[in-house]
Amino acid sequence: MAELTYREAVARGIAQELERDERVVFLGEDVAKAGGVFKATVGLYEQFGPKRVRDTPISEQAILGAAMGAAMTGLRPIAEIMFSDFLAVCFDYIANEFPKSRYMSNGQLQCPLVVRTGNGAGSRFGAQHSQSVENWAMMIPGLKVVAPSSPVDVIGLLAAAVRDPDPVVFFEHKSLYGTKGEVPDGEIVDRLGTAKVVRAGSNATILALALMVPRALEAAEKLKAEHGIDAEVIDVRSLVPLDTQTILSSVAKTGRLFTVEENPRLCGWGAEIASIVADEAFYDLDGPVVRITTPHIPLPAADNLEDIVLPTPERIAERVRRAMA
Amino acid sequence: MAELTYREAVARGIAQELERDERVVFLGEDVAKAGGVFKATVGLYEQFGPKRVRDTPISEQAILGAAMGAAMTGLRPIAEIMFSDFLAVCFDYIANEFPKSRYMSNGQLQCPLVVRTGNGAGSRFGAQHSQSVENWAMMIPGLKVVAPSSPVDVIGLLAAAVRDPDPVVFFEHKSLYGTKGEVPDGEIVDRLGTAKVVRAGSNATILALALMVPRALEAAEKLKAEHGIDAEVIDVRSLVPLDTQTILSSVAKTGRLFTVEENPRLCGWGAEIASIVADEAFYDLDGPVVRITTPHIPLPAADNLEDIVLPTPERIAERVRRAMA
Amino acid sequence: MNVRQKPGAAARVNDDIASETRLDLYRRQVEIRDFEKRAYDLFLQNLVKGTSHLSLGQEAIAAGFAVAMKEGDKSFCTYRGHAHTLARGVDMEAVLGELMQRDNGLMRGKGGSMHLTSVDHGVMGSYAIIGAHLPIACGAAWRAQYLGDDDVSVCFFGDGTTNIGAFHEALNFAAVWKLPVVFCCENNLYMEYTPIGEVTAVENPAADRASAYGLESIIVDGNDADAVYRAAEAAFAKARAGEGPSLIECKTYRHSGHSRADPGKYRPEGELEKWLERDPVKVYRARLSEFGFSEKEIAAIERESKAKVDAATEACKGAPPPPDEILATDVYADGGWAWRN
Amino acid sequence: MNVRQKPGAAARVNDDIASETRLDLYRRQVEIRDFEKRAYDLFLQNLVKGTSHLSLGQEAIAAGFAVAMKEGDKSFCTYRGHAHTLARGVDMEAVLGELMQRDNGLMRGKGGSMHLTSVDHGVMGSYAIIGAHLPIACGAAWRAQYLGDDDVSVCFFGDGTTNIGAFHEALNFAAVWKLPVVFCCENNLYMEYTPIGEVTAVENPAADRASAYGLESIIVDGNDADAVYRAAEAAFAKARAGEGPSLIECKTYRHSGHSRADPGKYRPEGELEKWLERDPVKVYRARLSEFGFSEKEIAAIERESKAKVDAATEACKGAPPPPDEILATDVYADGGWAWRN
Ligand SMILES: Cc1ncc(C[n+]2csc(CCOP(=O)(O)OP(=O)(O)O)c2C)c(N)n1
Ligand SMILES: Cc1ncc(C[n+]2csc(CCOP(=O)(O)OP(=O)(O)O)c2C)c(N)n1
Ligand SMILES: [Mg+2]
Ligand SMILES: [Mg+2]
Repeated sequence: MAELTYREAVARGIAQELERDERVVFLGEDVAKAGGVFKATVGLYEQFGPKRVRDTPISEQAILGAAMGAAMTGLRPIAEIMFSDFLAVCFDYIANEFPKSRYMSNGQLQCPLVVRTGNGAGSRFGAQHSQSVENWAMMIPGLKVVAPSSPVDVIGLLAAAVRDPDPVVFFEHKSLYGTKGEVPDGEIVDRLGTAKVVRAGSNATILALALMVPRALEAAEKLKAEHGIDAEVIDVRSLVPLDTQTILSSVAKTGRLFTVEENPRLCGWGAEIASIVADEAFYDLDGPVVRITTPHIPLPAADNLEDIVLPTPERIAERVRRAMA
Repeated sequence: MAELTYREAVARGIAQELERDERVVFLGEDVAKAGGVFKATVGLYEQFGPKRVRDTPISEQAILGAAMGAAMTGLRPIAEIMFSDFLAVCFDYIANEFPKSRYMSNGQLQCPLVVRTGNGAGSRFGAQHSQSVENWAMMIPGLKVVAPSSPVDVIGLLAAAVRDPDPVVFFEHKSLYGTKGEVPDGEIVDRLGTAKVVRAGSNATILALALMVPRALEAAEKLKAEHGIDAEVIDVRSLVPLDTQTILSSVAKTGRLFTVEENPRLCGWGAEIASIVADEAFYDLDGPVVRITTPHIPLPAADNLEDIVLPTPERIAERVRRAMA
Repeated sequence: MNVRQKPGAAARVNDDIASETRLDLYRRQVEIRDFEKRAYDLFLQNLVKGTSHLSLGQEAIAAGFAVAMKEGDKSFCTYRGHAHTLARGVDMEAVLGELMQRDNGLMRGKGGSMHLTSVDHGVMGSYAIIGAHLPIACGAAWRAQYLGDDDVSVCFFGDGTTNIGAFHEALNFAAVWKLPVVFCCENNLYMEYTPIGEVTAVENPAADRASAYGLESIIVDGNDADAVYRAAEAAFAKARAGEGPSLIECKTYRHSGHSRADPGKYRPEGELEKWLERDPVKVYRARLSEFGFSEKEIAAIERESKAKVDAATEACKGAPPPPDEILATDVYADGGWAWRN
Repeated sequence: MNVRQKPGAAARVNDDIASETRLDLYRRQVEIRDFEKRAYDLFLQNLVKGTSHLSLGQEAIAAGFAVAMKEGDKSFCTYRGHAHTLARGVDMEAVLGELMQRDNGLMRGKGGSMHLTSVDHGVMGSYAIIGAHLPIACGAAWRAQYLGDDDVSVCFFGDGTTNIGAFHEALNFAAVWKLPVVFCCENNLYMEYTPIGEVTAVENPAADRASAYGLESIIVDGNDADAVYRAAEAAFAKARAGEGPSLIECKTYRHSGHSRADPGKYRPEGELEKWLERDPVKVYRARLSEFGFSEKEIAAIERESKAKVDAATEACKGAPPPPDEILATDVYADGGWAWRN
């Protein structure tokens, strides 16, 4: 057991996989000699050398295209796209190439790769470096989509993603890089498609992802302490495959659903899950499904403004309380 | 009054705006001399000349970037992205540049432009030329998003889009280009943000967009004739701004909501609207909100397979009937 | 160093090509030609569905490259990929079946004519979004370099493709990483319906940009299979020697429209006729005669080709459409499409 | 024709620059220098928030271009845009306020340091996604061409940016359309922490690619404001004459880290020191002396600059944060953010 930061967990997760399998290679901008702009890949270049850990030009299309070509011919690449906002400059690979090649070739082609990317707000970087864009990936058939909230999940889910035979987009939250957590020694491998009940409760179900998980937990404690509302908090972890069973069973138990999303409101993962629940668990619901999201606006840079737009524990608690009143 | 095809309506709509305002310019690949690959812009080059109707290289980023630069300095560009699937190669402009520049500059910059693009399936073109991707635009704060289903709406909504001071993504449906409709003479200008009740009904509300509108109407006729279910059909037309009033009033009346989407299932506009209704009209609903969509898979090329994946009038009617049983 | 072979000069510098190679080059060109003509006929009969992009007039490039390739080399094609797929030896019936969207199709109708793929033959897919496959070809070449394999990735694309961003990123990336990849630009003078010169800042869209990636400028007569073959051979040798990528611009012309029923009206009068005089199949037939191959040998190839196309046509006409149940298979590696539990 | 000015040679060819212009060039460099040093201090005090990308060492480029520009010309900058914004005459307090995310900021804190914009001064935005603004600058130039206006768009970017697709698309597009746009590549030898040579196929990332767009190869000593000014003037004259775009590569070096608290440890020993000897502010101060400007004149400029920076600092320290209610304004042109009725 050791206490690691989320940042250190990224490096450890990649190292674990590089060590395990010669076919695993890692590429991205400033990821090798410099150890990454978020310092999340420090030491990998030194440990595994320039053949397996490679710096690239500022060419996101080349990065993802090269990862795909290598993946379809036998390697297991991990590609870094520094900020998830930059998925927009290489979106053809995300939307049209990775996820369709297996299907279009009737199963001949494979695309076992992982795109790691720094997602989310909180650093006062403004509208082009702070977005939460999990839905950009979730809406594309053929991808898998993961977003861990703790160091141990980073390692376990990254390992699962690297070993998965399908393309996985792996969202790391920039504002979690500095957070810490206990991590067992030895190899850690988790399973994609599994949500985690991080707080059991009976009155309401709160779904959250990444940075919103600790906030939802804090909200749940407040709700309990101040209003006697006992909320179950579920860390969704994996948007595709989606663990609808865990979600639907929780709603069957609590009768109320709240989703807490950092991404802007329209067409987020919350909308998808709310729709599933509103259809399949209609008769379990004791009240409306409520989505708590960042408003549908670009993100402001200023710290005081940025702090207001993202769902806070206070806002989450208040919204749940009001709905349950 | 004249009968026009949807294709001819596109050309007439662009011509109307080019004629009205010198600041309107039109650019894209093969749009000028060749009249567009869908022949939707035939005659514009001849009528307005090479200064206003311009062919470009295969450089979608340059097309959208140039449109943006021209728009922010005073022109009113219409840019064509041939197939909406190709929005992925210029997605940075859609996701990060157009919609954020006004906000980030605190209102100093403007981006009054229209991106027209051929959307949707039905031509047996396979997974990279058949997608419905309205949600790629709808999920981005700062854009407006329109998808007409008839020739008269093409002209009126295109005019509204060109005159709108914000960036608009305008989805034309490839399988509608050949369809016909009555179009009044003279200038036609419609309003963004307005849905249209295309069939009044009292038992259920069916929302549809673009190619799904005629199919939903056909389903409604079947439902009435075969099962006595009187469905109201709403052509959503504009995803942003979204006419939630029309939708919520209809649901208040009918108590049931069905959305019919061509896009793949996850995080589509149906999910967004279903979530809004499941929250705000919870107590109006007499049963689950049901989404009828293309399954969450890449699109097959073969005609018989493509015909199965898109919602058909039969599938829509059957799904509604089953839910209402 | 520039390697430039003026049209017509090639026969002289290619005197030492082996006879089997010559017959092979001719056979592949003829088969592609016959196939493409048949595909066009079937399109007019509404039996080839969706879209279809023929390589009529560009056969020498597909043949020249394919003959120079060895097993294990990888081809990355575009929507205009029938020729390259056939040239690598993929079964004609399977290719035609895909165009006709039948169950016997190469991908059982799931991909369609723009996405022909036969991993067994090294045809690692055909890509329909302009430029996308150039970086992908880099990736396959990276794998070879990484594992110390000596296979080469070859990426075919058109003149119009040189103006998209992915072209630039791929060329720079390949050069910096010294990847064993060969980029082949088939300059058929048009980007769809627009003359390439109207939308490109340089005269030779690929060759004039080679220096931007530290590469030599190579222009080849794309209607001369020998010239193409030689250029490909040289580029492959360079790649296998660990000396990095090449960019080859083949000058050619498509005899038919861009796709489907495009009548090609945008062409100046006489242009097609001029190029038809340099029809690669005709040129190569004359070459064979010149090099002493008998009319009988040549005619046998042509006869066999026609028979193959006829047989494929019959087989495909009789083939059923794909069954409904393959609709949702192979979205994910587990064979299915489940995105939830 | 190549226009190459070796470091040091510039003084000789620029003998005829007017005295006011010289003082102007110096003043802008000094102001940028003082501003950037202050920004760094404030960053260390946690008063400049988020990120910040300084142009210490690159001031001659901003000054040289800005002095050559006329009112109405448009600047398109990157995240490393403080210098270019100030050089166009934008109020120092407003720029610093934006870095400090105060209500007096140029965009009231909504944009942040990477997106400085002042339409009134022709600063049409600063863009933080590499490459995006090159096509956008083409669009502004297209408007000028279309309306027959004679303003020029200038687009600044770094060496690393030459490897992204949008660079290629923009350059070709500008050349084909003959747009009045000037592309200025500030080659400071690094793409963030990676030496540009390790990721680029040519030695001069911009200049060696000019020919791929039919443009001349132009390399300028970016630490010599006179040389930059002259090169900019020539490019602007060309653009205004309707002769199309230019691509200018300025060789320079940033004295500080890439952003925020980057200590720049990846630099080989002695590299910074070598470049500090050719510090553009120092070089230009010596130039002024050489050309007979008095120590008093020079010192006055420096004194005024320091006073300006101090005043701006005080004003910003006292300024409030932006009020909550501007959070959701100006998403749409109606001033609000409503996406539904
Ligand atoms: C990104 C993208 N933009 C546009 C298209 C539409 N398109 C298909 S083929 C083509 C022309 C390509 O020209 P070229 O590269 O010369 O190849 P050719 O068709 O002549 O073989 C275009 C514009 C596309 N498929 N992808
Ligand atoms: C598309 C994209 N990729 C990566 C980045 C991250 N990034 C920011 S600055 C930078 C380096 C840019 O180098 P250069 O163009 O030389 O400009 P400089 O910072 O040296 O002025 C990178 C990679 C980005 N902002 N956008
Ligand atoms: Mg071509
Ligand atoms: Mg740099």
